[in-house]
Amino acid sequence: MEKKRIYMDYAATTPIKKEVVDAMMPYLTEHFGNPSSVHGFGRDVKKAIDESRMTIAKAINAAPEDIFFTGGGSESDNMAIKGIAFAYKDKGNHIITSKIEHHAVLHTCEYLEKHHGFEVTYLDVDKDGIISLDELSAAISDKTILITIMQANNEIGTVQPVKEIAELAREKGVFFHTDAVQALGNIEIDVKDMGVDLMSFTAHKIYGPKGIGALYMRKGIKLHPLIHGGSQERKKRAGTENVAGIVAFAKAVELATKDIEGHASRQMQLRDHLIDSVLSRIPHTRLNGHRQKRLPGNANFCFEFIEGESILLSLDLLGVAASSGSACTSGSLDPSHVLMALGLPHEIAHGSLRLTIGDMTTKEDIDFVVDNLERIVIRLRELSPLYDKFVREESQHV
Amino acid sequence: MEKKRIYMDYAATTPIKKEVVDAMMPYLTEHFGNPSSVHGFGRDVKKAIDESRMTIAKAINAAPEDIFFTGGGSESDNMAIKGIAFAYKDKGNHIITSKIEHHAVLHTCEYLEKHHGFEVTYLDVDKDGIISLDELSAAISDKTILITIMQANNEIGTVQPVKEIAELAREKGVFFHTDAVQALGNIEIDVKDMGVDLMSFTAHKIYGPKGIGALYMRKGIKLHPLIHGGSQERKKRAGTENVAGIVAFAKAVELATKDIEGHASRQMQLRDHLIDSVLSRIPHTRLNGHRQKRLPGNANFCFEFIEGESILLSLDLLGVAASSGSACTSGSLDPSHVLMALGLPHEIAHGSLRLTIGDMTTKEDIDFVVDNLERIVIRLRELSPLYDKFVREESQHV
Amino acid sequence: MYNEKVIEYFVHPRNAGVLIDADGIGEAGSPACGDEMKVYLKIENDVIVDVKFQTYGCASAIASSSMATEMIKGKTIQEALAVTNKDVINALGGLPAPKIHCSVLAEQTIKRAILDYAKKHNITIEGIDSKILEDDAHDHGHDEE
Amino acid sequence: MYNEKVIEYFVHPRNAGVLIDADGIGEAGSPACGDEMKVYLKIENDVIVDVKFQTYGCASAIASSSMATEMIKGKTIQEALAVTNKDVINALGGLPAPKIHCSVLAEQTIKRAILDYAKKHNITIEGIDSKILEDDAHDHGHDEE
Ligand SMILES: Cc1ncc(COP(=O)(O)O)c(C=O)c1O
Ligand SMILES: Cc1ncc(COP(=O)(O)O)c(C=O)c1O
Repeated sequence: MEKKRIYMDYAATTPIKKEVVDAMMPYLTEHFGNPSSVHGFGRDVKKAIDESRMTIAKAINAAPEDIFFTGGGSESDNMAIKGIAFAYKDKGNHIITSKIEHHAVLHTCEYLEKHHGFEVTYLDVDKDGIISLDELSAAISDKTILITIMQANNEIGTVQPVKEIAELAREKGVFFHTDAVQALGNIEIDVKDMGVDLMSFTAHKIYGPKGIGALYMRKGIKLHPLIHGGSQERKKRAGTENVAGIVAFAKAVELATKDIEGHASRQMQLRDHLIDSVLSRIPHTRLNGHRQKRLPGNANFCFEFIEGESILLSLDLLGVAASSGSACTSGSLDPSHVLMALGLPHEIAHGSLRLTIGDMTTKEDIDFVVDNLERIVIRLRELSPLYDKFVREESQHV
Repeated sequence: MEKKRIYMDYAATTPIKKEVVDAMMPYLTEHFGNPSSVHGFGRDVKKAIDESRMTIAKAINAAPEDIFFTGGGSESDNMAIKGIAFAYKDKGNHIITSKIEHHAVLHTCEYLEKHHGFEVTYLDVDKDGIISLDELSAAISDKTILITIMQANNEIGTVQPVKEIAELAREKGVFFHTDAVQALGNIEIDVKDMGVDLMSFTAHKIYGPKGIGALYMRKGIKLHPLIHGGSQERKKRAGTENVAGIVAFAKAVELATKDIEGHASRQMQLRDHLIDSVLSRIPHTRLNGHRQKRLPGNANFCFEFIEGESILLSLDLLGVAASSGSACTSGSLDPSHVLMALGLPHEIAHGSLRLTIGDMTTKEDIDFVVDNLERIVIRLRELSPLYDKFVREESQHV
Repeated sequence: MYNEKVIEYFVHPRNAGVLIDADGIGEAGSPACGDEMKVYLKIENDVIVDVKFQTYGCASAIASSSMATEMIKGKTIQEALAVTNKDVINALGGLPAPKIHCSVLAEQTIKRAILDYAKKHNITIEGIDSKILEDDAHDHGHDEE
Repeated sequence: MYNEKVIEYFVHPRNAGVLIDADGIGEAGSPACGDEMKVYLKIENDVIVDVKFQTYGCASAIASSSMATEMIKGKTIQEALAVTNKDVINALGGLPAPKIHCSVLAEQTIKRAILDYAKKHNITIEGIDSKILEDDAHDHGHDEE
């Protein structure tokens, strides 16, 4: 059996680009100073941080002083949500989010609900995973201080109408945070045009290293820091800066945003080829998420009668990396909350497979994966009592 | 003028050792998977994290599952203090700390006091910067849930009697957290023997990279996570792991703890040479912190009649990196809270200079620094109206 | 994640399929939970002369049912009843902790198939722990926050 | 952090020292605040013929006082009074934001020295903003949390 190494899990994390590693290396070697130090060793690296901040700010049309570096997307989400909640709780204790948020948002909201007296509305999504602006509007009350709805979903790739949400939030005087971890590099981001107040990012989804992210926060917002201490990041996020990570992040942002349109159209072409091939060749398969309003590199399927992890492992044995929203991968029993929010029955949701495409993906990779996926699905269905039952019932109807 | 590059600011941060960079490189290149992924790309790096956790656990005599990776020392401090405070607030709302803690501890306590209904006792220290066990004991009440006192101070290097504090805390049924950021690698750490409940570490003070740290937390403690989200770090700290950072941290810990005694005695010899030279050659100079109970690489002086930043800059112009607790370096007006807690008058505290020694420091470096320091102090005193006044008053007494 | 033996039994499962003329059939699990097993027994003179299984589920569910059926093939009913989920795990060289329930499911399915045979043939069989037959291998407990 | 001009004036300060026979002496700042300046003026026919300074403080305090004294040397009292902290900053090619107060201190010290001269010689001088003389260059405001 031919053993390849085909990575189709770019939504989980990405390889680091060579330019990015090259950019960070000096800050892991000779330029090691603490940016808070006044001496030359420190000024050196302080300058690198300032420049990185400017690069990232420019890429999303923000002011440099509105960019706060964090330890990743989860920290950014926590910083935004807890920070706003604690700072503005005198104004109100109500937060609105959606049922398909990343756990960094969802569990943070649940925590505030359970332990700090907040009330949270979890908006439903339609069958494609998109929230309803009317429901959002109806959910806003006098007590609402924050709306947090992701720009693009990590599992099913669905893109939300953030600009419209921002408008609604502004009208009602409510802060709007959006988790743009999956959107960065895939969708043009202009914080001014979009009108968002806070936005989370992470480097490792755009060919940068893990453990470095950022929060965009519009001027005039005074959140409570998540990490108190030294006066780094304008006193909003203490801790000696991850200088090498910051420089790498900036380089990754620069590369990822210099031709978003070209990148997206190339990805979409591959993705559509993948989706079309799978849907046409493998029966009893559905695509999860919106057919058009989705990330350019995201494909997410449910294969009826079989379970996702067994597909995953079969692909893994061929050297193909994918992901599944099946519970079996996480040790819990309920399948992904995102798939459940789409209204899928458990047994369908358990048969999900996410294939995400990135800069290194080729058409040959996709064809290899689809060929094998077809075989794998056939084999697992042959083993499945559910498929057997289905076939026997079908044949009775004929 | 001979321009060197002499780094004497190891307490601020350290260069990364080559072995450490080498260890992390594979995780910035080919081994890029997400440790939460079930496929081969993910299992690869999961294993590296497991091994790193074991290395660090072993170095401090902890169980691997008691080590939680964080984004650095400040995050560890915040995670410990806020996490315990929020989780155990039904038990009591009182926290005890000291006046010479790092801002990551101090500002966190102040925040809990100001915004979350906690009461905080800030223990005084004696003229050498050591807390009184009697005062600590007297401060503990029914409402006390946490004591947080650092193992070793970053400015003056003073080492606290943590084992005795831990004993007291255990007797009274109070959690004890200690910030061991400066202690790691300099003092033998055995969490079991010391009896601490929580302990903070960071990599960049022991020749590892910035932006990665750890919290040791004894089994049975259920703190509220600082960062909610995915189920990384046994659900206590969400976010895709900084894999390269973790591997680097483990390598740094391994190197830093393999011969602590040898390391410490070599540092102490250099440090004592530095302290003795400065005190004997430069009049009107005092040593801050305890002469014996201090970190092996720490020297902290006050030079009367002159201000610290001007000394710092003078050294910097020669290529020597040092640090000062003078307000002028931070843009605020009060000198370091640590020096003030020692009972030093403002004008003395403003004249402080910290020189910290590390693995790359040589006796030649120290001699070069002391020679120049002597000249610099003479020059700045010649400019100083305070010194002029002092000399004139002195001469009147003669 | 899985050892080579589990993978081998997942990739090349023994006894996969259906017995049309089965003497006893057992089912356990549910599609909603993500795994369901079905075991078919052919029994002659108290001996399991043939056995087949169908499994919907993850790799360890497939491997567990395959291994379990292999372990009871050619055995007497009493011998088959003595095979526990621990035996299955051991035979597989171990399973990851969150996958233990797959082996429980395999044991359960087999016992239910034997019980089905017993019922159909009006036989009373000692030693079937009725609790194992009733309980679901899953407990839907939730993680701590 | 500092530009080359500031460093030059810190390393090679002009007019450092004391004038024993000064006609006017001004002092501002305090050791507790981390900077104190003293300026000595020699004045002949309303012209500052000589000036010296002593400064306890950071590099920008030393550079500011040096630059300020240089700017008023050879000037008339009225010309000297017209020199503001902004002029000093400009002459130094800029100061970091947290160091602006050093230039204010320099202006203040010079004005106090001129006032001292005026008092000692019973002269009334127009144009000394008494506020500048009273206020402390520092405001002890605290950072936001
Ligand atoms: C004693 C002490 N605690 C905490 C910290 C904070 O660590 P980090 O900079 O990794 O957040 C430092 C150093 O910066 C320190 O010296
Ligand atoms: C939508 C979304 N938000 C947040 C995160 C968390 O980012 P990080 O892993 O950098 O903490 C991720 C990915 O892990 C994500 O996909």
